This record gives sequence, structure tokens and C-alpha cells, in this order.
Amino acid sequence: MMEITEIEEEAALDNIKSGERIDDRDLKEFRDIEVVTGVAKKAEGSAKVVLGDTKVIVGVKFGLGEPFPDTPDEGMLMVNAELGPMASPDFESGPPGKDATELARVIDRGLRECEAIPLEELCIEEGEKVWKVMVDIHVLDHDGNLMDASALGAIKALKEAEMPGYEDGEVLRDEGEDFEVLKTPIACTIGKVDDKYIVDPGLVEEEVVDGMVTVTWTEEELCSLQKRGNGGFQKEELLEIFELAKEKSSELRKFI
Amino acid sequence: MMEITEIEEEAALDNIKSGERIDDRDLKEFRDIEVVTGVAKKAEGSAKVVLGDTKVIVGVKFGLGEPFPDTPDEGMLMVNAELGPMASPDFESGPPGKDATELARVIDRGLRECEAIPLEELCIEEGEKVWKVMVDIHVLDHDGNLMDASALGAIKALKEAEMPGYEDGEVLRDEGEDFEVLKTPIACTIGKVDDKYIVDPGLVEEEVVDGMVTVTWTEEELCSLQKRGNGGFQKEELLEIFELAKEKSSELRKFI
Amino acid sequence: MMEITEIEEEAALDNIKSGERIDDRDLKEFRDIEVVTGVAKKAEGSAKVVLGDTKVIVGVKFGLGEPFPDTPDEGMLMVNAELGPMASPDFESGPPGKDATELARVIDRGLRECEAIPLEELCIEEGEKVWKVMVDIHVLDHDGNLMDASALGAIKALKEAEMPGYEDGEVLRDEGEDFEVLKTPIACTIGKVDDKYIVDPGLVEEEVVDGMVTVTWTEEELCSLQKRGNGGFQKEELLEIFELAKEKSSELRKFI
Amino acid sequence: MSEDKELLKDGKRIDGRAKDELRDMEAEAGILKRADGSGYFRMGGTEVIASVFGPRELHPKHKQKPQRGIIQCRYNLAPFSVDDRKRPGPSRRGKEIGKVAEGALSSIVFLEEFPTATIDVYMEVISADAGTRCVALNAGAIALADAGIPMKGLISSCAAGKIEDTPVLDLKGEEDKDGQVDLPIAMNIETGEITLLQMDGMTDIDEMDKMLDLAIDGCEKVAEKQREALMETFGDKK
Amino acid sequence: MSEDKELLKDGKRIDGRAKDELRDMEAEAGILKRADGSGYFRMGGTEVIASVFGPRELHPKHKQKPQRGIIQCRYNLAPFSVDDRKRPGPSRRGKEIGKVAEGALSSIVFLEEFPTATIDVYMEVISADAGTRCVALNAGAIALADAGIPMKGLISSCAAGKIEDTPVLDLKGEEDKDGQVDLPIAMNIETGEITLLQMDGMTDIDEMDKMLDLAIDGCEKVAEKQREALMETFGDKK
Amino acid sequence: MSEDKELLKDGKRIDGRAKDELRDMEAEAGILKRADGSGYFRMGGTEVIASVFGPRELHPKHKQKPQRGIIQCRYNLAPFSVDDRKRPGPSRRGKEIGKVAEGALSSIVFLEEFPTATIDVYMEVISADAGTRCVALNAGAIALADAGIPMKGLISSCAAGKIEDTPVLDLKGEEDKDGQVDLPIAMNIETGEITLLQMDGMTDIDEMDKMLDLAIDGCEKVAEKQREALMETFGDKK
Repeated sequence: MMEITEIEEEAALDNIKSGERIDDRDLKEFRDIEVVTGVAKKAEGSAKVVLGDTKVIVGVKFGLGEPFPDTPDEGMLMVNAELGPMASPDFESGPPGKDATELARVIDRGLRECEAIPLEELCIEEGEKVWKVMVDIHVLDHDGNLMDASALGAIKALKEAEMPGYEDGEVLRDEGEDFEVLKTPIACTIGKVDDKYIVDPGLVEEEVVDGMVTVTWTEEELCSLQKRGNGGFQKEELLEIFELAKEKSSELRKFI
Repeated sequence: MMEITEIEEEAALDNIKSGERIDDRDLKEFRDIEVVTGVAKKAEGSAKVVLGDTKVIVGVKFGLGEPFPDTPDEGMLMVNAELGPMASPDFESGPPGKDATELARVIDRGLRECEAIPLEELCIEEGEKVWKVMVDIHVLDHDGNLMDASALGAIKALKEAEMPGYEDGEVLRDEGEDFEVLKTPIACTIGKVDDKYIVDPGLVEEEVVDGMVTVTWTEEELCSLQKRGNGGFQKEELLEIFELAKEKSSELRKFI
Repeated sequence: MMEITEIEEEAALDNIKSGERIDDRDLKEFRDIEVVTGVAKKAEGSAKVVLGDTKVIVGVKFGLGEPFPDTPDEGMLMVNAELGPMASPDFESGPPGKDATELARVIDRGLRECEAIPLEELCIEEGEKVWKVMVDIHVLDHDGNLMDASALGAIKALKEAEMPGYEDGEVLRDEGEDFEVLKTPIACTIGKVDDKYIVDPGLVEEEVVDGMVTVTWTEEELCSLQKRGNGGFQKEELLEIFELAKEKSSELRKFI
Repeated sequence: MSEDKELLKDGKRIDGRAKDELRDMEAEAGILKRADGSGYFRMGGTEVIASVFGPRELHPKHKQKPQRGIIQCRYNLAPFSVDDRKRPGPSRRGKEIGKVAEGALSSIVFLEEFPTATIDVYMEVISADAGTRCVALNAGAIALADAGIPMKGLISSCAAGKIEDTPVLDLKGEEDKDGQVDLPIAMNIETGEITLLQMDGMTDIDEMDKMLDLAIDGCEKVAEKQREALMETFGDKK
Repeated sequence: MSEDKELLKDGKRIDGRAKDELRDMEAEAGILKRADGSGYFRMGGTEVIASVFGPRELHPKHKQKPQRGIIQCRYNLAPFSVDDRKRPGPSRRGKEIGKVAEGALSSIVFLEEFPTATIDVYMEVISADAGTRCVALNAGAIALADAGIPMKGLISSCAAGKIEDTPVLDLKGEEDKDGQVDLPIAMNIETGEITLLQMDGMTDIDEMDKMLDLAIDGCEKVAEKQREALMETFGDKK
Repeated sequence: MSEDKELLKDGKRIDGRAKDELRDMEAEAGILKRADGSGYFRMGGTEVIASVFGPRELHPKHKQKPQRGIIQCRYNLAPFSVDDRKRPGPSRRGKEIGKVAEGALSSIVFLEEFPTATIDVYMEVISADAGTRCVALNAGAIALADAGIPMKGLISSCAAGKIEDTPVLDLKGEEDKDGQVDLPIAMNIETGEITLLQMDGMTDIDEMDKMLDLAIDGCEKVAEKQREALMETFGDKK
């Protein structure tokens, strides 16, 4: 079990200040990335993302539900994240806490704001019955930057998903057809220490950066921002971060 | 932050025994009272009650619901109280505990037993759809006697409420008309120390009295009683308390 | 209050090893058993089981519900157990924990697997309305072997139950008729210490046995098994235990 | 409260009782082994079993009071104690009754003898036909005495009420449902102090006076039954 | 976000404001007695009351940090603060806002002075008409200052947004609902550091630049209001 | 359990297996970094990942046992592991399986070496096609070994069952659903002791005898797979 020590934190900080990383990466370099699909056989779509030692499985399930009263002709998108105790000695059993909730909601907004999922095509009977697209993020091993790994897994699992058939109120899981996804939002988290920016912060780095921003880009536009951690950013720094995130997100986009 | 000390408790007790109060009131005198309405703009009715340093906001919302099976032609009244952590170092986050539950239920009974709200006029479609009148008590600052402050706020907010319109299953919040309230139940809490009675016990006094009785009077009748705290009362004392509460409740009634 | 001490545990163990019991029973002897019915007047059926100092009340209530989608023409059986704090200093308030859940589920399976309750006869309107048979196990005093006491109470309460009438969506509790139960599953728990088997383990014995198996027999067949506690059993031991449980369960069956 | 049914006829109530008559009672002490003390009380169709644990350490520690112990009451309806099965778990009503029970029982225990401790009183309603909080307190008081907790007196409880504009003692189910007032009290039998008092319904002080008299007399009769049960156990223990 | 309504007409917004104009504001400090510090902030129809308790011991103990204190924020909508009554209890949205508020406020407090402690900031939304997290932070920052917590600066917050392809300041309810982008920020007024930043909606960097400028100017105006409120209380205390 | 489908044809099962044949298996150890130990096990379409943390301090402290450590198991179905998404959070079924898993694993660990401590075993079902508790235990046992916890042996688990009145090994989804008996066991491979045993369905002792033999043989084969996985990791670490 790896508990983070002060010595590790200092090492991580000193490294970044001198332009290096504790794991010998460049400041703007991702850890090794692997994306595997079809890992959860009962899910309509699934993807496992390995980002260094961080491991996340995202599963997509389709179900039936009643639409929200204010959008009677639209399907529903739900994103949920569980930071279960298996993934870290710091996680506890119980309902999602602040971290899991933030993780799910940032990824939800990334998908929702750019209208990646055509919700209006998921209506079966207006006001009565629509498809629910349920995206579950399951963290297996938390070694930092769950945000980017989970967002990548979510859009990958959605793109791989087979949409089940429907007949007389029943979901026909044996009859799948490709599920249409319109955009590819990619989250990229940039951390800052003094005047240095780092990409893909690891577990210890997340603790020592002055702050982080998770920037979600579609192919052309910004669709979601979330500043995280305790520090702050000057406006000019933010604009640099948005550009850097755009550039680096194209590396992640290759895995889709 | 004001934690109650033993010295304060002793001072409060000694004062009452010698016919005085720690805050220089007479035994049967309320603290300064202020009642302001329209304080929560989204509520159909609201009132803020300031009783010394105790501050309570009560908001009334109308909504639609299915009636209870045993009263298919009646609307529903719900009273809820939250003793959130903002109001006192002794309050914790989480579902309502015993104190909040007692507070809500005593006020609920005060309104219900005298039939202050004409529930049978709140039926829209028998057995199918009725109005729900939801009274939420939100404590901002707890310096004692939440019961009287909250009950006063509840009846005041109800009397000020505008009832929304209804059309085709929708609540029309822009079309309000005056909401009818039939009675004005007023709660008045009397504490006892030896042979002395006090009105409107403050925070420290609540801890040291032999016991308290919250007496709710309409214009003419007793409609609810709740003995509180650990001590006891002789029957004759109770009868005196009921009369005293009637007399003092007329002072509170002026704020309605 | 009886907290279990190490000395008691050693005594219990030593006794069994020398073929005796701390309460002077034979290894294969039950404690005194008493079964009383009709103990909960509002229940449609109820039974109190006293097994030594262990006391359990089981109540059966009938209600209406919507059937499960995959069994639209069957009634529903629910078994619930509460190990409330009144019964033992080790029990806490709150939702059922692992012990209560195991207790309820083992008894549920005992009833369900042998089809003791004819669920298909409890359908009122296919897919819409069926009877729910709700069996609640309420432990009053936990002195060991809740499993056998509760299972005995459950089948006894079901056999004693009067099924209410039904008319126009209403339950008519005044019009009862005998409720049909098709089988009589009896749970019998056997504990092991070295090569010794004990029947009806008491509270302290449960802590010291190498393991226990709760074996549920109908009149002719095994319908449920649950190995409990930390130890293990050789296959041959298990077969002996199944036979012993069959033999001993006939003693319990006399109380039905 | 509506008044659809005829609840009084020729001065008699639906179950034949006089206006100032309690339902039949049954009481027992020391009925459970694991608890430090236990009690059973029945009034008509309402039955409660109570157990007491403690004085014992209060968790979490930062809730302990340095000068005195506390009493914690849990009042719970068994799922099968009412017509429509009650979902297990705490209800708003149960929480409130737990609190007023604490207020009623705390005054008779020498709590200053148990700094930092808790005495836990669990009251389980097995069958509910009105008056459950009173019967629960009667069982709880027996359990406290059975546990050997040092006490200043005995708490006894019953309710008065008003049906068809007439004060009566100890409402049963239908009377409670269709009656006008329910007034449960609990009393310290040694001192006459009323330690629980609740009231729903509309009344004036004159009627209140009469109902209190009825209820106080009722408590005295309850106390006799409680004492009998305790004497019997005390006898057993010798 | 759809665009059904006309939100801009002749350069004016539905409530007559210019594009770079905040709603009217009101601020007050020291409004509660029991809390260590308290604050009130209103922007148009959005009102929040905040209270601060601490520094005080963090429970459970194994969550304490040996080197520094922590800030815990609770953001809560009063049940009557929205059109359809909000069920009490934590929501996913509220949890997230609590977390970003912690991130925004932690940077200004000298937390290293309070090892093992917590400073609890409670923000209760009394009336919600968009911008609730910003108004909550403004009230919370006043409450922290009122509590005398040693701080490096003042946090001020407001949102910019985009409606009808035009960057504007401080969206109100209808603008938020039918607008294209919502960009709430919070800023350390002394250093210009942005300590809260969230964004929903589609935009490019050029528009983002303009919206950030609007929001930064807005924060400066908010800060004036906060300072006034604090000066007034400080005056009172003399 | 009904018997609508033909589950056995010419001595072969729906997936072509013989009656005493396990589904294909896959096992791996040491797949996670943060956990003290981890394991993966797959049997046919059922996949489980397990992690182990500890021995570590048990909270709250008053639950610690002075003489020996305890094992706490959490069994959880991922929301996407079943046909209809499973709502996150503990289920009754999951709680029971956690308990029997604790009973199965506790017997092989030298718990007396870890007074007051807990060893936490987390088992996450990624894909569920019958036999999840067995596969979970197989992954959990690998994780315990990978964590270097001193153990008396290896726990291996599989189920036997009865379909069309015939005892068979290792039911898959459709067989479980339409079969007559499900008999999951876990076994200490060193001693042959059965440490988990559950059974649903109707059977006599003769059939039980045969099913136990099948399951015991199955456990031996499972153990080989577990050992391979552990050897591989052990090799890696050199």
C-alpha cells in the first residue's frame, strides 16, 4: 500500500521546479496510455483506460425510463462515478463523496454541453418512455489524474456501445446496432507549479501543484472547465493552459 | 462561537431564582421580537422571525401530489424543520434528529388540530391530485426558544402566502391569490424554576429550567401541548402555565 | 448484561471436547423449547419461539403490491430480520447488517426453494396486483442459535396465518381464511469442535465452534445449506451433519 | 379527528368500559436475559417489551457529559404491530416519542451518579392499539427498576381524552381515531410530578382540568400493576 | 441550453442592464450570534447567508492533517429557495459546489497556522435566481473575515456568460436558462488569482478571453461591496 | 427454478462442456499498484478483480479484537456487470456474500498474528454470468497471497449444481437460472476442508454426495490456475 509521504511530496515538487518529473517524464508528457474496449461483457459498451498505474473501467448500459417533465421528447444521460475502497487506501465505502461527485459531474458536463449524445433521438414515446444512457465510471487503481482517464474511458465506451433493440416495452439486448456519438470531448488536466505547467499529474503531483484545471475540448471548441485544488491562476496563465490542453488533448484523441 | 459554560448556567439559574434574568428581562417578558415577511422571494409565503438573537426563516411552498388513501379529497400539509450546522456549534449535518423532528411535529400539530388550513379546499381531483402545502422551518441562529419563533414564523408565512394557480397539471406560480388560513395558533413556551415561571427561555435558560411546556392556543382554545426537558410539573402548576401562556400568546399574536 | 468473557469461551470449548455442555445438556440436545402463537394481535399470523434464553417473535403481514416484471402472475414473499439493540449489547441501531441479512436470507431460501408458499395462488390481477406475504423476524433476546429459532417461528407464523379478504383494491382484515402452506422447512444448526458435533449452539458456543452448518430439511429433502463461522469441514463430516440435522429437525417439527 | 361513530352509549364505551376505567393490564419484569433489565406491559390490545442496557460508556466520546449520565430512549414499532406493515427503520413519530420518553424518564434516575455514561432504554411495540407511548413508558420504567438503576421513584403513564365532548380515560384504537382529544401523561408516582405531557385536539382549561384528574388517577392504577410485577421478580430473585 | 427568448434588445438585457453590468448587490457582516463569523450577500434575486465555525477540532481524528488545517464547505439550497420545493439533504450539485468552494477559499487562509483543525463554512441559499455559487462564496468570504480568521486577501466571485453570442456579465435566472455559456469565477482581489473557475457551454478562446475580462471586472465591484459591509461591522465593533 | 430449456443434450451442456468440466479460466496476480495485494480471476463470462489492504488499524477502535485480527470482505457488483444496470450501493445479497466470504477466508490466515488489525478484501465483479461468489473468492485468495499475508493454505472455489436431475460442475448463467440446485463451495486446498458451503434447491443426500465430489474436483483445478498466476508474479518479482 502506498501512503504518500512528505518526502515524496517534496521530491515531486523539487522535480517540477527544475523542469523534471519524479517518474522521469517531461513536464508535458503523458504517462503510458492503454485503452482496451469490450472489457465488461454485460455492458453495451465498455473501455478500460490505463494511464501509468491509474486504471479505470467505464461501462455503458442502456435502460428505459420516463423522461424529465421539461424535456419530454429527450432521452436521458446519467454519469456516475464510484471511488470504491478497492482503488486507494484513502477511499471509503459509502455513497459517493465530493471527489466522486465532482468527477462524475465534470465528465457529464463535458458530454452534455457539446451535445455528444443526440438525446432527442433517444425518445421512444414522448412524455412516456425514453432511453436512459447510463455511464458508470469504476476506478480500479488510483494513481492520479482520474479525470482525464475517466473522460477518455467514457467517450470511448460510448463510441463502442451497441444500442439494444426495443419492442413492446422490452429491451432486446441481443439485437444491437451502433450507437451514434456526435462529438468527441476530451478532458485534459494541466497542473501548475510556479511558472511551470505539467500534463497528466500523478498522485503525488496532484497534492503539490498550486492548482489544476481540467479543460475539455471537442474537436474545435472548449466545452467545459473545472479549476481544481487550492491555488489560483492569473488570467494569462489560464489562456496558456487552455491552449496547452487543446494541443495535448489531440494526443489523447488518437485513442478514440 | 458561544459554547455554554457551567458558570453561565449557574448565573442563569441564580437570576431566575431571585426573580431576574441574565439578559435583564422580567421573568414574563419576551426578548425583542421582529417579524419580516417576503424574505424568500421564491417561496409563495415566507417570514423571518427574530427573537432576541434567535433567527428563523419559514418558507411556504405549494406543490401537487397524490392524496393519502384515507383522505382522498383533502390537500396535504407538511411541516419540516432543519437544524442545520450553520445555526449552532451543537447542530450537525445529516437527516433531522430528535430535536428537529420534535420542533416540526409540535408546529404541525398546532396547525392541524385547530384546522387552521382548510385541507378539504385543497383538493383538485379526488383521489388523484391535491395541493401540498409545504412549510419549511430554517433555523439561522439558535439562541433559544426555537419553538415559539418557528411557530410564529409558520403561521405568519402561511397567512402571507399567495396560492399559485393551476391548469392542466401545471402549477402557475405567476398567478397567485390570497391563501386562506382559518385560525391563528400561537405557541408559547413557559419554563419553570422552583416556583418561578419564565416566558421565552433563552439558550442557557433552556438548559437549567426544571422543565418547559410549549402551549399552543388559538384565539379561544388550547390546541396542542408539549412538555419538554427533564423535570416535572404538578397539575396545579400546569393549569397556571396554560393560563399564563394564553395571556402571553396575545402579545405574539399582535405580530400576525 | 452478559458480555462474553474469555473464561466462558474456554469453559464452553473444554466442555464440548469432553462431551459435555456448559449448560449441562447433551451434545445433541436442544435447550428447552416453547412455541406460542397469536402473540402479535395485529399480525395475520405470529409466533414466539423461546429456545433456552433466546427469544424471537415472528409476525406475518399480508399487503398488496405490484408483481415483479419477470413473475407477473405470482405473489411475493419477503423475509426481513431486525437484530435491534434491545436483544444484545452487541447489536446496534441502523439498517440490517451482515448478520441480520444472512439470517433473513437463509430463512427466505428455506421457504422459497421448497415452494412452501404457493406464490402463483397469490396473484390478484396478472401484472398489476398481487399479495405480498411479509415475514418479519424480531429478535427480543439473543442467547445463540437465532437461525433455528427464527426459521421455526417463521414457518409456524405462516401456518397459523389467516389470509385477509380482498375487494376493490382494499385489504379486508376482518375477513380471514386459513392460509395454505405446502411444506414445512425446518432449519437445524450443527456446530463442530474437533470430532464432536453439537446441536443448537448457545451464544458462547457459537463463538468457539470450528464452524457451523445450518441445514434446512423439508419432510423429505434438503432445501438449503449455509456454512457459518470461520472454520471448515471435510466432506464426510458434512454428510454426517446433514443426516444428524435431518434426525434432529424432526424434534423441532413437532412444534409445528 | 372526526366523529362518525357512536363512541359512548348509556355512559358506556364501545368496549363496555366506564369513562374512568382503564383497559385490562398485564405487567412483568425481568423477562430477558441479555439486557441489564427488562419489562413487559400490556394495556388492552397494546403491548410493549422494553430492555435497558447500562450505565455504559457513551459513544462517540465527545458526546459524553462530564457531570452526569444521560438516558437514551428508542421507541420502535415492530413491522407487524400495526394494520399495514410498518417499514423498519426510524420514523418521525418514533423519534419524537423517543425524545419525550427521555424527558419523562430522566427526572427519576440519579444521573449525577453516572458521569459520562448512557443508560439506554429500548421500547419495542409488539402490538399497537392506541396508547403505545404510555405503555412503552410503563414497560421502560419496569425495565429500569429491574436493571437496578438507582431511582427517585416510579414513572407510570396513561392517557385521558375526549370523546363526544366527554372526558374519558385511556382511549383505545377506535376512540383515538374518532375522538376529539388525546392527552397522554406520565407521572412520578412518589411526587405527583407530571414528567410527560402531550396533547392534540381542541379543548378549554376546564375540560383539561378534568382530563388531567382522570389521567392522574389512571397513573396510580398503572403504578400498582408495575409494582406487582416488580415485587414478583424481586420475590423470584430471593 | 436553448435560445428561445430574446435576451438582448438594443444592447440592453431583459432587466435593462448593460452587458457589463452586475445586478444590484447588498452585503452585511456579523449578522448571526452563535457562529464565529457570518455574512450575507445578495445579487439581484439570489440571496445567501453564510456562517463560519472554527478553527475547531476536526472529527473523526484520523482525518486531521498534522501540518495544516482544512476548510470544509457546505453549500445548501433552502427547500423554499427554488420554484419547486427542494427536498432537504445533500444533492450531487451541492456536493460539487462545496468542493470547488473549498478550493476557492483554502488559498486565502493561513491554514498552516491551524494544524489538525477545521474551519467550517456553511452557505445557505435563501433565494436562488442564478449565480448561487458566486453569491455563496461572497457571503462565505465575508463570514471568514468576520470570524477574524487570518487571511491573505479577500475572495470575490461573479459569473460571466454568453447570450445570443454576446459575452455578458452576471447572468440572471432566464439568461442562465436560455443562455449559451456560464462561467463562474472567484478571485483573490489582492493578487488577481482566479481560485474558482468553472464553465459550461461551447466557446472558443477569444470569447473566453472577453468573458474572463468581464468577470474579473465584476469581481472587483463585488469586492467593494464586501469591503463596505466589513468596514461597517468593524465600525460597529469599536 | 423452472426447467423450460433443454440444458443437457447427448451428455453435453449448452456450451458444449461435459458434466464435470469447468468453464475456461484466467488468473492474474499483482495487477494493481495502490493495493497491498490484488488478483484477477475469470471463469467463462464471470470476471472479478480483488484488492487487499492491510493488515491495518481497524476503525472504530472499540470494534478491535485484542487477541486477533479480523478479515472484512466487501463483495460488489459493478453497475454494468449485469443485464439491467445495478444501482450502486450495498444490496442484501452482497452483504450476505461478504459475510460468507469472510467465513471462507478467515480460516486460512494466521489472524492471531495481527491483534486489533483488519485485513480488508474488496471483490468487484466486472462481469456476472453465474458463479460470482466463487470467482470473487478465487480472486480474493490470489490477492491475499499477493499481499504477502501469512496463510495456512490456498482457498479455491467453484460450484456444482443439478440440471435436468443430473449433477454437473460450474453452472453458467442459463444453467443457474433454469437449473434445480446451486451448490457453491470453497475449499482449503491443503487440508480439503470446505470453508464455504451454500445450497439452494431441492436434493437428497445421495445427489449431494455426487455434487460435492464434483465441486471438490473443480476446486483442485481452480487451485492450479491460481498457483500459476501466483508463480508468474513471484517470478516477475525476482
